[in-house]
Amino acid sequence: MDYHKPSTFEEAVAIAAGAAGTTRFLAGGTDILVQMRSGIATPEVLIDIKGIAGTRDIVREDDGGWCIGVAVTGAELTEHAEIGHDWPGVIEAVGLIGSTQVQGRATPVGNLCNASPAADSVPALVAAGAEVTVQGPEGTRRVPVEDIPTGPGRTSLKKGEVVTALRLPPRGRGGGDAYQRFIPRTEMDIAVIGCGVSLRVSGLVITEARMALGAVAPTVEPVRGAADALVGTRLEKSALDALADLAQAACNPIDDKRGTVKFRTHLAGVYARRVARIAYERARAAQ
Amino acid sequence: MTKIHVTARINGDEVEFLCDPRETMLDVLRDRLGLIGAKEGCGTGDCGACSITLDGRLVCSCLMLGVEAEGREIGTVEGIAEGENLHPLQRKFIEHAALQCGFCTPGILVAAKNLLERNPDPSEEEVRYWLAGNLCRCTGYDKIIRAVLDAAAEMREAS
Amino acid sequence: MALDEYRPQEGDEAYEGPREFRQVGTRPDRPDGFDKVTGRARFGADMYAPGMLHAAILRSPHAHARIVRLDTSKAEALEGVKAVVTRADFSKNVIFAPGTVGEFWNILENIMAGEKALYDGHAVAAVAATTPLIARDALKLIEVEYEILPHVTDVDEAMKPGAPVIREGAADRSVPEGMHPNVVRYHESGHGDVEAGFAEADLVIEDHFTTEATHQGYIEPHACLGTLGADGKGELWCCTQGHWYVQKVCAALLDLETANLRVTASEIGGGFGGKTTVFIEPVALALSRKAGRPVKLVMSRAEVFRATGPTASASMDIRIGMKKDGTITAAQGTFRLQGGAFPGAPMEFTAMCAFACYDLRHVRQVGYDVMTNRPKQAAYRAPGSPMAAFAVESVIDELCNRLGLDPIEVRLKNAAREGTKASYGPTYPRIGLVETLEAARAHPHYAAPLKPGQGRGISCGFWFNYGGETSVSLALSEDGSAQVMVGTPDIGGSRASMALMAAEVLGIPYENIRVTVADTGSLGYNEISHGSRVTYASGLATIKAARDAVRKLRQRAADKWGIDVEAVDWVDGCAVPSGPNAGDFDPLPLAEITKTMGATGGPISGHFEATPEGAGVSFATHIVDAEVDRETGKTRVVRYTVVQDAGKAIHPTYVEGQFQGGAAQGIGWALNEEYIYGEDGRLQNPGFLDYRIPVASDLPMIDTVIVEVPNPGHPFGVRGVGETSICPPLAAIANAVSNAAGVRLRDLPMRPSRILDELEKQRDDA
Amino acid sequence: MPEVHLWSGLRALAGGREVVEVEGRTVGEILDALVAACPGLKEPIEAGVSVAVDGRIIASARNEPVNPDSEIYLLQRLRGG
Repeated sequence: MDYHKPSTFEEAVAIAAGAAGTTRFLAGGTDILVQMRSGIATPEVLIDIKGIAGTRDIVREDDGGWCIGVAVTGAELTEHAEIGHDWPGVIEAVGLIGSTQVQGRATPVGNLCNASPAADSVPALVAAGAEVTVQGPEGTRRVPVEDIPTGPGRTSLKKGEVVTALRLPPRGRGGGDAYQRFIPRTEMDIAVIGCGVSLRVSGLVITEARMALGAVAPTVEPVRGAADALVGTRLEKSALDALADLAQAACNPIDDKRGTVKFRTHLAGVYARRVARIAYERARAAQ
Repeated sequence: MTKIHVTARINGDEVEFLCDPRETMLDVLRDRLGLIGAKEGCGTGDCGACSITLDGRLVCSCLMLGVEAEGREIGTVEGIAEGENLHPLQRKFIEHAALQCGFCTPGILVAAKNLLERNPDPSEEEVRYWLAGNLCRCTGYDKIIRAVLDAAAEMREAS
Repeated sequence: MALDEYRPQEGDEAYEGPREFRQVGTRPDRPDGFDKVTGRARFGADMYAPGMLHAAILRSPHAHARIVRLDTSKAEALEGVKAVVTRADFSKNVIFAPGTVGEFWNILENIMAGEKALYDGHAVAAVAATTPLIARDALKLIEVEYEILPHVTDVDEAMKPGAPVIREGAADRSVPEGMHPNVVRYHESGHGDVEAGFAEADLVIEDHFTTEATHQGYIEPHACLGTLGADGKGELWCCTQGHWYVQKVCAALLDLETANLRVTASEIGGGFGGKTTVFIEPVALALSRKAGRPVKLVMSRAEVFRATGPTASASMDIRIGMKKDGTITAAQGTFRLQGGAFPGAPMEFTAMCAFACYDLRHVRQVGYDVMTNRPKQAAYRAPGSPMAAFAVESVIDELCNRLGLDPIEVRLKNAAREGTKASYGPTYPRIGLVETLEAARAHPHYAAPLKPGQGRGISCGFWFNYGGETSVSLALSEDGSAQVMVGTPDIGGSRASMALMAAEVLGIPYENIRVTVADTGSLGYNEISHGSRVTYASGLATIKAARDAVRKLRQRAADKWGIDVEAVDWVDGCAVPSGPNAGDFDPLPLAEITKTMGATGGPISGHFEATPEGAGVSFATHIVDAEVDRETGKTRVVRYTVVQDAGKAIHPTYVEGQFQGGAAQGIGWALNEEYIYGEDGRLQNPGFLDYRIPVASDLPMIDTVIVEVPNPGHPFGVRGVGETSICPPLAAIANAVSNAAGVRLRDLPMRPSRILDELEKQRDDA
Repeated sequence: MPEVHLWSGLRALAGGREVVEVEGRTVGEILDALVAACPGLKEPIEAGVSVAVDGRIIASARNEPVNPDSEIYLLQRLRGG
């Protein structure tokens, strides 16, 4: 395995574009090192991007949105007061990734690029409408987070492409988001299902709504009809019922050691209700 | 395979080592530097027995490559006591019998010390969640939690 | 000095009656605490030797396959590889025999496959190389051609006609005619006429229960460092619960003279029974012999799960009859346990423990030991008993609920006492079940109000406890301090208990005693640290060895004073005249005697070698409150109390620790821990991520009550405490869930989806 | 004469008997007499059995006294965790 530690993204892209064999970018390493230790995969080329300027920064942008460096860890994000005020759901999702120790290393961008359907941060990021900037041999582009994973362990990133930053949109008035997952223990488990909801309200009425579910399909995907079910409602029982039905209908899970199709589908409905209620309360409080 | 030269500061001392880029920090600590306090319980970040601090941040040394230590400050269980004086956490772990086999103990001490540096007055629930990544199979955690809370109280009184 | 001075005292383990202890029962710091909080303690993987090689093991990815071809030549040719071993490098003299009689053959076959790979993870070959990375790379160069065979991993499936046969001829003569060849041992016991008993009952409940295999889950993977010369002499450092056993097994598997292999037990990072057997040590030694260099072999966590012993899984049928007043009229149980691809599932203990808590006129239990394509089971804390308690105590709870009876009162009504004929045959001497039930009933927990959604469960549990072959040596130093050498590895603080008992007898401060776990070359034979035997048996031997030394100390005083040794007493660490007639002498402290021991007759030591026989059986009663989320099926344990009979708690803090640890393991077994096999027979969850042992945030504080009903078979009344604590939790939690949610879980673990399914059935029925 | 109760696995080796009456004043004499009466029991007894005499489990002490009315059970040797 060749280890590289470039100091610019241009250099990183050049190394990756020219590399022969399996290439991985190293940020927190909490997935790659597990794969190496378990004998699942040892990359031939490993590119450590933590030496690149700005990758450790959390910056509020001019429009009020956030630019999060690709090497920013979960712990750094959860300790950042302002971003947690804007996007509590995203931050609580990031904070659920692994143990305290894992939080000290793991990054949300790594969580995204590992492309696990059960990644905790991703449903919250999708609900929030987050994007990443991607740099490659062909230039730079902005991509919605939901377009990065294409299947378990697979991404839409092309050879030589690297994510250079994570961007959260400006929160604005009356916005609230939330994320919860179901796990058998209280910590240290992979989500059996995860649910992220982001809402905006005007008074008591929902004006915008996005929801995404994790661990119920090959990739984390937005539940497209969430807005139709919620916008214009005050999250009455009928709205919650409609949302739960939508969530269950969006499920295309598998039976595996962590849960059955039936169990996951059931939980999707339970968590759609629970998480929407929290997001609604937060949105109302943020007016 | 080419080895890489790394310079780091460990428990306050500057150390240099050569390592294969595939080697984890845990491998380096144990096999190259003779610091056997950090243990490998799983190698995959699930048990916390290899806990160290990296620039003051709690991490699993099994989830970090040795080469990533370049220029960084690392703390291990060997650096917790000051000379012959045990840290209050170490004393309270002995006093409360917060260890049975003692294998998870170094990792738990490193993690608990890091907690108390950030939060000198944690609740029981905060201690339990902070330490959720440190598996102990012997104690049922009861005496560990009590020892951490007691050490925190003593440290608050002393400061 | 008469020769018999050096003969250890035989027998006489009787309880010596209540007494005032000076040291026993106090809570001093453990002697090895400093090393363990500073990172200095050396565990299995913490030893390094000059010129040391690193080993790795190639394991079968198939559940059941014939090894058609095994070619190691490419691995051997890799730069840095120094030796490769396969089954051919082990003894040809270890003989196959049916049942558990051929246990050495079973161990050999388990640690290195012969003609067939019998489970996912079965070792096939091993490599020693100059670095761990090269060793791992070399494994990929070993070519194995497998002929995949049909497999079976479920106990009930494995007993059915047509199930794949793991090994013909493995059954011993206990198995009735007509059983599937995978049924390799059979047990039946009991007394009375159960059908007559059921006829007397007002309510009979019969139910089927299952428990999945669980792993001991010690955090330290198996590790060893071995060196073995072509001269047949070797040294071995390893984490084990019993290094004499390791010595014996390695010698047999490698055709060595036992005494030529010296084994040192490292500090041990948990065992719970899983380190009572041998997995890697002979492999490291075989590699060392071939390479001519020391070899270190450390298992990965995945290897621990795939290829060391989990406990057996069980399929059980229980039938119990009860009168309206709560009297149990008859009880019957059938216990089918699978223990992997070898005989040895502890079904006889399951059967014998099942009804051991109760005084029954009519009881019958049957056990089957069944082989499957899974790793060879190993002992796990009260092996066999927790699953039986789960099934039996669940049925008793259900009977109590349906008859409207208090679960503690019913258990008290039927509780076994001194003089009760145990369900497994013998008559009980003094035992403490009633006392644990009474203490549980009196505990504030039992009367505390519950919140909505919560339920309370109680359960009793039983374990035999054990004595076993034990040697202890105690040597006094000139300054009056004492070294105690024991042969039972210290798994959970036993050095402290030994030091307390020695200090009590010698009458010197606890701090003046150093307890060492001796290697096999430094002490006589010691059986494994198992069966909750250490504080009982090594403790008894320590007391006896200390008394042996005290007798010699008294003799020196007698010599000095010119009186008969019988006229010298030992009081508070001093020789004193036994009465006015003995003479008027000032007390002679121990250190005064040892200061001149070289000139007054030579070194003073005490020894004891025997097999203590009086390990008293032990009972516990647990109370647990659980809360069930009816939307997700998730259970949270909100309050837990352990009440257990310790006989006499030598170091109460470590007794509490055993109670709490057993309860926590039981909670894991009840709720989330399980071996999950895929259709392909491969283990799906060989890691702590998906093999879910309880984490700190899962558990409440675990309250403890130490009951002390002295064991008639120990001078101080000690009973083992390590194992019984894992027996009640499974049923206690199932009973709490039943009372919280109104659903009865008969299959473990009670994972959320199972509870949800039961809740759904409950709704459909309503 | 003391009655010795055999665990079920031994019964096939003792002509199907669950209880065997043998003469003996100690555990050792009882075991020897058992093997004399049922030679099939030699192997398991040598491999190690636990003997419960009046409720006390005796793992190995051959000199433990036995009374004519003692209750004797042969049990499999324990393996704990």
